[in-house]
Amino acid sequence: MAHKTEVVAMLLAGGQGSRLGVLTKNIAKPAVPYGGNYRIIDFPLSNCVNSGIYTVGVLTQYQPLELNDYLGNGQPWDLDRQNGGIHVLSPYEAIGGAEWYKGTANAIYQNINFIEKYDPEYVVILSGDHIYKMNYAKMVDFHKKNNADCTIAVLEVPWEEASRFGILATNDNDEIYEFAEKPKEPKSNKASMGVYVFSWDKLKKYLIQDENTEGSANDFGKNIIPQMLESGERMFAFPFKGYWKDVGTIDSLWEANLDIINPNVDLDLSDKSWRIYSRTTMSPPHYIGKNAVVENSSISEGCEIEGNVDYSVISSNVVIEDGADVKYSVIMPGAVIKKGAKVYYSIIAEDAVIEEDAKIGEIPELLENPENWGIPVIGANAVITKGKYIEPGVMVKSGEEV
Amino acid sequence: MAHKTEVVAMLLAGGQGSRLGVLTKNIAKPAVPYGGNYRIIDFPLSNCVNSGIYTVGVLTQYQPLELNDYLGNGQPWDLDRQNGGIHVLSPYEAIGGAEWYKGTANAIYQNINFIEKYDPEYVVILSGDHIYKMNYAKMVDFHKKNNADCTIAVLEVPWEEASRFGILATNDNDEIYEFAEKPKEPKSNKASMGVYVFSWDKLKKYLIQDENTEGSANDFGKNIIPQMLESGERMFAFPFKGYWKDVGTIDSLWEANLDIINPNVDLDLSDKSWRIYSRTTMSPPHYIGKNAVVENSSISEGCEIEGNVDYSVISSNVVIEDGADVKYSVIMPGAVIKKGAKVYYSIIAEDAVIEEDAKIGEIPELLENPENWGIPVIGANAVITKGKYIEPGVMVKSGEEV
Amino acid sequence: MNGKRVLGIIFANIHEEALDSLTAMRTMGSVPFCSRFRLIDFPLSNMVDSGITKIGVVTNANFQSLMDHVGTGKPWDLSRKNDGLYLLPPFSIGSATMWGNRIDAIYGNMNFLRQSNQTYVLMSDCNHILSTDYGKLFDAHEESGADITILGVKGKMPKNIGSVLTFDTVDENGRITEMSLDKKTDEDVFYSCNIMIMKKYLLETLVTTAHSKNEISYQRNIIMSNIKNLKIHAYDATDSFVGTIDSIQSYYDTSMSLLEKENRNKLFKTPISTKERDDMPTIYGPDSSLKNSLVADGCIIEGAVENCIIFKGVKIGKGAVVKNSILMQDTTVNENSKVNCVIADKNVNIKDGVELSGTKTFPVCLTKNTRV
Amino acid sequence: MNGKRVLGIIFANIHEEALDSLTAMRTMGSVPFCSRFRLIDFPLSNMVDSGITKIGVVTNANFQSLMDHVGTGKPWDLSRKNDGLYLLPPFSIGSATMWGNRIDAIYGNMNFLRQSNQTYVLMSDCNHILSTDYGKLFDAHEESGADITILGVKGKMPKNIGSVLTFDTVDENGRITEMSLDKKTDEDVFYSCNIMIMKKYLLETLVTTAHSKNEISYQRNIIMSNIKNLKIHAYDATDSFVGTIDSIQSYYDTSMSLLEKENRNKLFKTPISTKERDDMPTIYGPDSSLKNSLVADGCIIEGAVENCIIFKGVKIGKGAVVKNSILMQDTTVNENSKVNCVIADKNVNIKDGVELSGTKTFPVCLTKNTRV
Repeated sequence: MAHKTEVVAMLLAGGQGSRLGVLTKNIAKPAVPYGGNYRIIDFPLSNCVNSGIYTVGVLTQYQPLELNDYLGNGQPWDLDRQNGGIHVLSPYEAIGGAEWYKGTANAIYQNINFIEKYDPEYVVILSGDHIYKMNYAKMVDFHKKNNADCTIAVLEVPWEEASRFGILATNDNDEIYEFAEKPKEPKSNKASMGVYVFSWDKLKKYLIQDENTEGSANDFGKNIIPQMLESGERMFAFPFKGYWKDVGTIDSLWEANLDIINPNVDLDLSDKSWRIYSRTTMSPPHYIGKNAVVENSSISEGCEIEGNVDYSVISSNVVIEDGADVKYSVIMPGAVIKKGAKVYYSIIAEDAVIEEDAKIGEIPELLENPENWGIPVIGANAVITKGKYIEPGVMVKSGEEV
Repeated sequence: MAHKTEVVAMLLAGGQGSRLGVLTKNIAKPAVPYGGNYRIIDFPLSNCVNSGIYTVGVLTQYQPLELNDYLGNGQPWDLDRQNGGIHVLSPYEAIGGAEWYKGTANAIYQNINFIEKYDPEYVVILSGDHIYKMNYAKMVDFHKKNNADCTIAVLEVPWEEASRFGILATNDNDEIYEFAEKPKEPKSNKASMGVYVFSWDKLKKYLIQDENTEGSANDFGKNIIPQMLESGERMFAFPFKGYWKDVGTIDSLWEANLDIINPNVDLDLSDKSWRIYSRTTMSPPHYIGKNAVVENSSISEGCEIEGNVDYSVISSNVVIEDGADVKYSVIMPGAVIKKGAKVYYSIIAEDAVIEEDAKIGEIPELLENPENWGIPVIGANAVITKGKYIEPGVMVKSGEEV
Repeated sequence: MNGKRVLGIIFANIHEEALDSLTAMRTMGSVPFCSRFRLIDFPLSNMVDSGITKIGVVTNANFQSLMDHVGTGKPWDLSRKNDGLYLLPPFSIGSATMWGNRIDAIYGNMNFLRQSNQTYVLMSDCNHILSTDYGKLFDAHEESGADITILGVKGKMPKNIGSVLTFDTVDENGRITEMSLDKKTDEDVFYSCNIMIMKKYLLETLVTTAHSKNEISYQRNIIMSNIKNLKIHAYDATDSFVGTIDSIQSYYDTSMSLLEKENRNKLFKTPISTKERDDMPTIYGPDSSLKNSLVADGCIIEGAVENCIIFKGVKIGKGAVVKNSILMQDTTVNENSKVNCVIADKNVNIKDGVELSGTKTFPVCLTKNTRV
Repeated sequence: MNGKRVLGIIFANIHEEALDSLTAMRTMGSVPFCSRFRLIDFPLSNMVDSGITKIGVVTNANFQSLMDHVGTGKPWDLSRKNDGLYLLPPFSIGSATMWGNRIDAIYGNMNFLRQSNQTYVLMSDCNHILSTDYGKLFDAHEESGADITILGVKGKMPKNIGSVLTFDTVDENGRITEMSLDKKTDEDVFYSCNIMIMKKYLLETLVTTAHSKNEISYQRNIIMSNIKNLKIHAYDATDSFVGTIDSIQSYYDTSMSLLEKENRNKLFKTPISTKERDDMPTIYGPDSSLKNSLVADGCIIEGAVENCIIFKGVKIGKGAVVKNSILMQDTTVNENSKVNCVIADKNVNIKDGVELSGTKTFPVCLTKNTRV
């Protein structure tokens, strides 16, 4: 069952993602729909498989049902394996009581036994809230070549934004000599992407040490990385180029969605050599009706479009009726936009229903007070009644009828 | 993914099984090896699959790693499915905090959402500590025919033992009118086997009601069943005939193991129409050496037998060296019995090593004081050093060297 | 009746000759249909939905694309340790050669039948696209006590296929008392979709007998000649969507009929599973214009499309106008070309500015990989 | 070199004629071996262990038992969405007929080769039972810069097989500078196991050229004739267990050699996967006596057994004595019969009191389902 495996990936999917508000009321953040056909977790999972990493532990303790259900036996990602494959790891009770995951490092610590079964050389630590395509195998090669103990993927960010990130200062050969979390005066513009490769024996040592340190937050960024740096371990920064977006906020999630239809953005989802896998809904093709006007948009299978769609991402099985108008919006699977309804600069979550002539959001230029602008979010299964207006920035809870 | 499914099975695998002592130190009871090729959980799982029930939730919060690893993607039981299949359900954190499973009923209560995904008519509740072959489909048919709300499988036990069981009093048409847990004066000898069929809408109602009842133990036997009886629901006893054994104690586990080689016991594991599936170890055939004497025993693949084996169950990949003597014992996978060692009336757990000339247990007739008799248990990975004698009834902890 | 008691048999090759170039390098079962499916998806999904767990797919030559498509059977949850999906090509056992006819094919797979522990067998071809609840067919078969129950629909007699049975007289119990083969008529008839259920041992007996007598017509020698001896019942599935593919023309018409919402609702009432290929959503460019069309994932549409069935990965360039056409996987229509009433097979490339036009009663067919 | 970069090709039918009745109704690859395996398990497991993720199994006729055995590929973790196990029978595409020879077979599957995105191809037959770390072969191939690397072992020349290459001179770098085909000698030779690795494009080129010239001998026309043009290296696997099955006799001898612990330790150093059938453990009765034998699960042994290879589900009755024999799946030896030096295929039944005896150099063969 558990053959020796060179690389094991551990995906931290546990965060409640409270900044995503109503979208994560009932589902874990990595299970939030993205880009019409995907959920956020499809990206790190597909990256793993495309990188030849077939053993993935998904760490979660918050609302795992939908995530479990989505991941199922792993078949859509080719992770239904006899050896390795995908394993959802929730906290469990050991003799002497049980503990929830305290921090990111503690989550891995609690699953040391899982990792040890595969006797890996390297462990890749990933998080479940970024959209990017990355070959982890190249990063592992870089790690090996440098004979490193820890390698952190970094992205060059604009200097003026650097103080919002974890910033790594490196010397000429990419070796890290300083790590600063959100520094006021950043020494470099190399931001940590939260993607780590560790030599397992080293990581294990620091995890155990950290667990026994009174008062530690048991967090990779706050504890493990600084401690390893302090102890003089070989730590390198792996430079990444390409599209990378944190989707931890409503605004960034909305923006990242519209990026898939933005020809100026470097995110190619049609690349056959690096497919992004997802669980599909077995729907028929989408239908575009006789009076529909669809432009600059993405539409997924199972939709029935009779209205107008402009610069929007329409996920699978969405219905947009005659005369409805959708602009600059993200419509998640199964939502229904009825006749004459208007949806502008909004996120409509799964299976929400916008009744006839309701209006969600506004075009920014038409707002009287542009200060009040914001993306309205309609939670899953919510119903916006006929003619109702939901103002920009408002969140409607899942299942609510407004 | 989750198509409508008529019957969903929920397997209560959570018990720590403390009566099994060192055997369950590191593994959940259902994962304890049994009968050479199996683990306890193979029986309810194979029963499910052979009964046409392909959606099984396994509820566990205690040491799930080995169990998870054993179950894997469910392939050995033909439960690697796109729809349904096997799902290990550990407690999780919801908004407002997390809770461990309080009792058997609470464990199901916490997984109502899981069950509802399949929109079942009937839910079968099973436990993970019995060895038996049973067609649950026939029990569901019986339940349907009686238009029952709850059906409990019962076994007729000898009257003198009835007070050790949960006893059901029934009228002529098998309808239950009384349930008594370990009654001093049993009204019948029909003992509950801990196998229930519920109509899901009814069970759901009682689970919610019970959860809101202050002071309830949230247990099927103590709360749900009595409450349903009291409320006058239609409850029937489904008569079962055949081999059924609780393996919750060391003695009963030992006995149940030796039952597979006892020609007088009605437990046919070679029946091709009701196979018991298990995850195998991909071993070569077993080898019986030139000087070995093997009688009245079962031997699994991967073993190398050079010594004497009498009336014992030898699991896969066990080594029994020249001159070693094994009688009336259960040797679990991977154990090694070295030259000249003697193992009598014992359970030797996985990968334990009995060094040369050590002696475990004794033949009861040879004991000076038969009162002191008991099955000695050598825990997993324990090492019994050369020449050491382990007395009857002694337990050696996992990993210990004695 | 529980579907677990029924063995499914799908004939993947029957009537290929009717589809001409579409089946030149593939079986009937692997002909692409409705933007993202293949014909075999329909009988497979219907069978699995009704609880059937073991399905044999009988195929003759050219089964590579079929093998690629059904693969391990996972999309239909037929990748199983016990039962599941079995491809039954010729030459797989010593006695089996190419199948000459249906009796041959069944006889050649007699071992497969015998080794299956199901009581009943349900047989289907791939050229009737329908979505129906076989569970009801099983129940009807069991309740009526029929020996054989054949699913049929009422409508115009299919053309271009040999051996179509019509149920000319059906008594009040549903028993067929008169039938014809290849009736010449323009009136509505009650005709067989060649989907039938019977006990497995009955099929074994009938086929073994017919084979020993060197009989070659399943319809004539097994069904028609037993009309008196056996209770052969009709099951009316006219309320389901039924599309019979008996020619390029009917392939075209059946495809186009799915632009009607009512037809789609019937056909996709229960999900039809197929092999997925993980395309991104379809992207519509700034000047695209789509009307009354079905489109799968993975397309990039920058031109104008009307009344079309568009498969995965199709690209339509700026200024191109495509009407009344079926474009299969990965076909590209380059800028400013005009396409009307065309069926383009997989990976066709229509160059810049090319104009291609058939008519609705004579669609132009472009074979796989054509460069025009 | 990472195994993901290597495409595996297994020829399941090669040399079947050597095994007589054992391959009458099955491919060489599906011949049962060592109590619980089939010959194809060894190349499959070796390939998967070395990281190979895509394997094509080329087969001619009689592939039903092979198809049943390899099934969806799950036991080898080859049931995958991308890559995995591909059965390559004849008649699956328009141009493919029965394969006449190895060049034919490779040429007929050229599309499979072309559509695979691996850089290298590793080819193996099924008649060399060996357990070796192909990873080391890949590394040797990469480091030496060879065009082709062929795995060979040193030992007696195999008999009864056509087209055995010997490496007569190998230079200090491992390059073969002289080789012979079907050398007649009783001395130890360094002979090819027909397991070889090369770049995929090289195989495509060599086979396309040979096919266009109507050449039919892979060994002669592709390997030997290129000894000067290409750097063909030898990889010595003599330290692995190697059993060459070239006749019933060598099948018998190779099987029996696994009664030696040292040979088992070599062959099963890494786990060999096979299709499981979920038997119970083997039960030994009160008067059974077993000596120096290999036994799979699911047997019931009540008699005496010595120097035997016993497959799954074998039953040996009271008083029966079985020596020096190979009993395949579900064979029954009834009470008081005496069996010596016999190879019984699957499901043979030896009746009460029957005596059957061959010699170690002339084992008696009983075909599948024989009742004696």
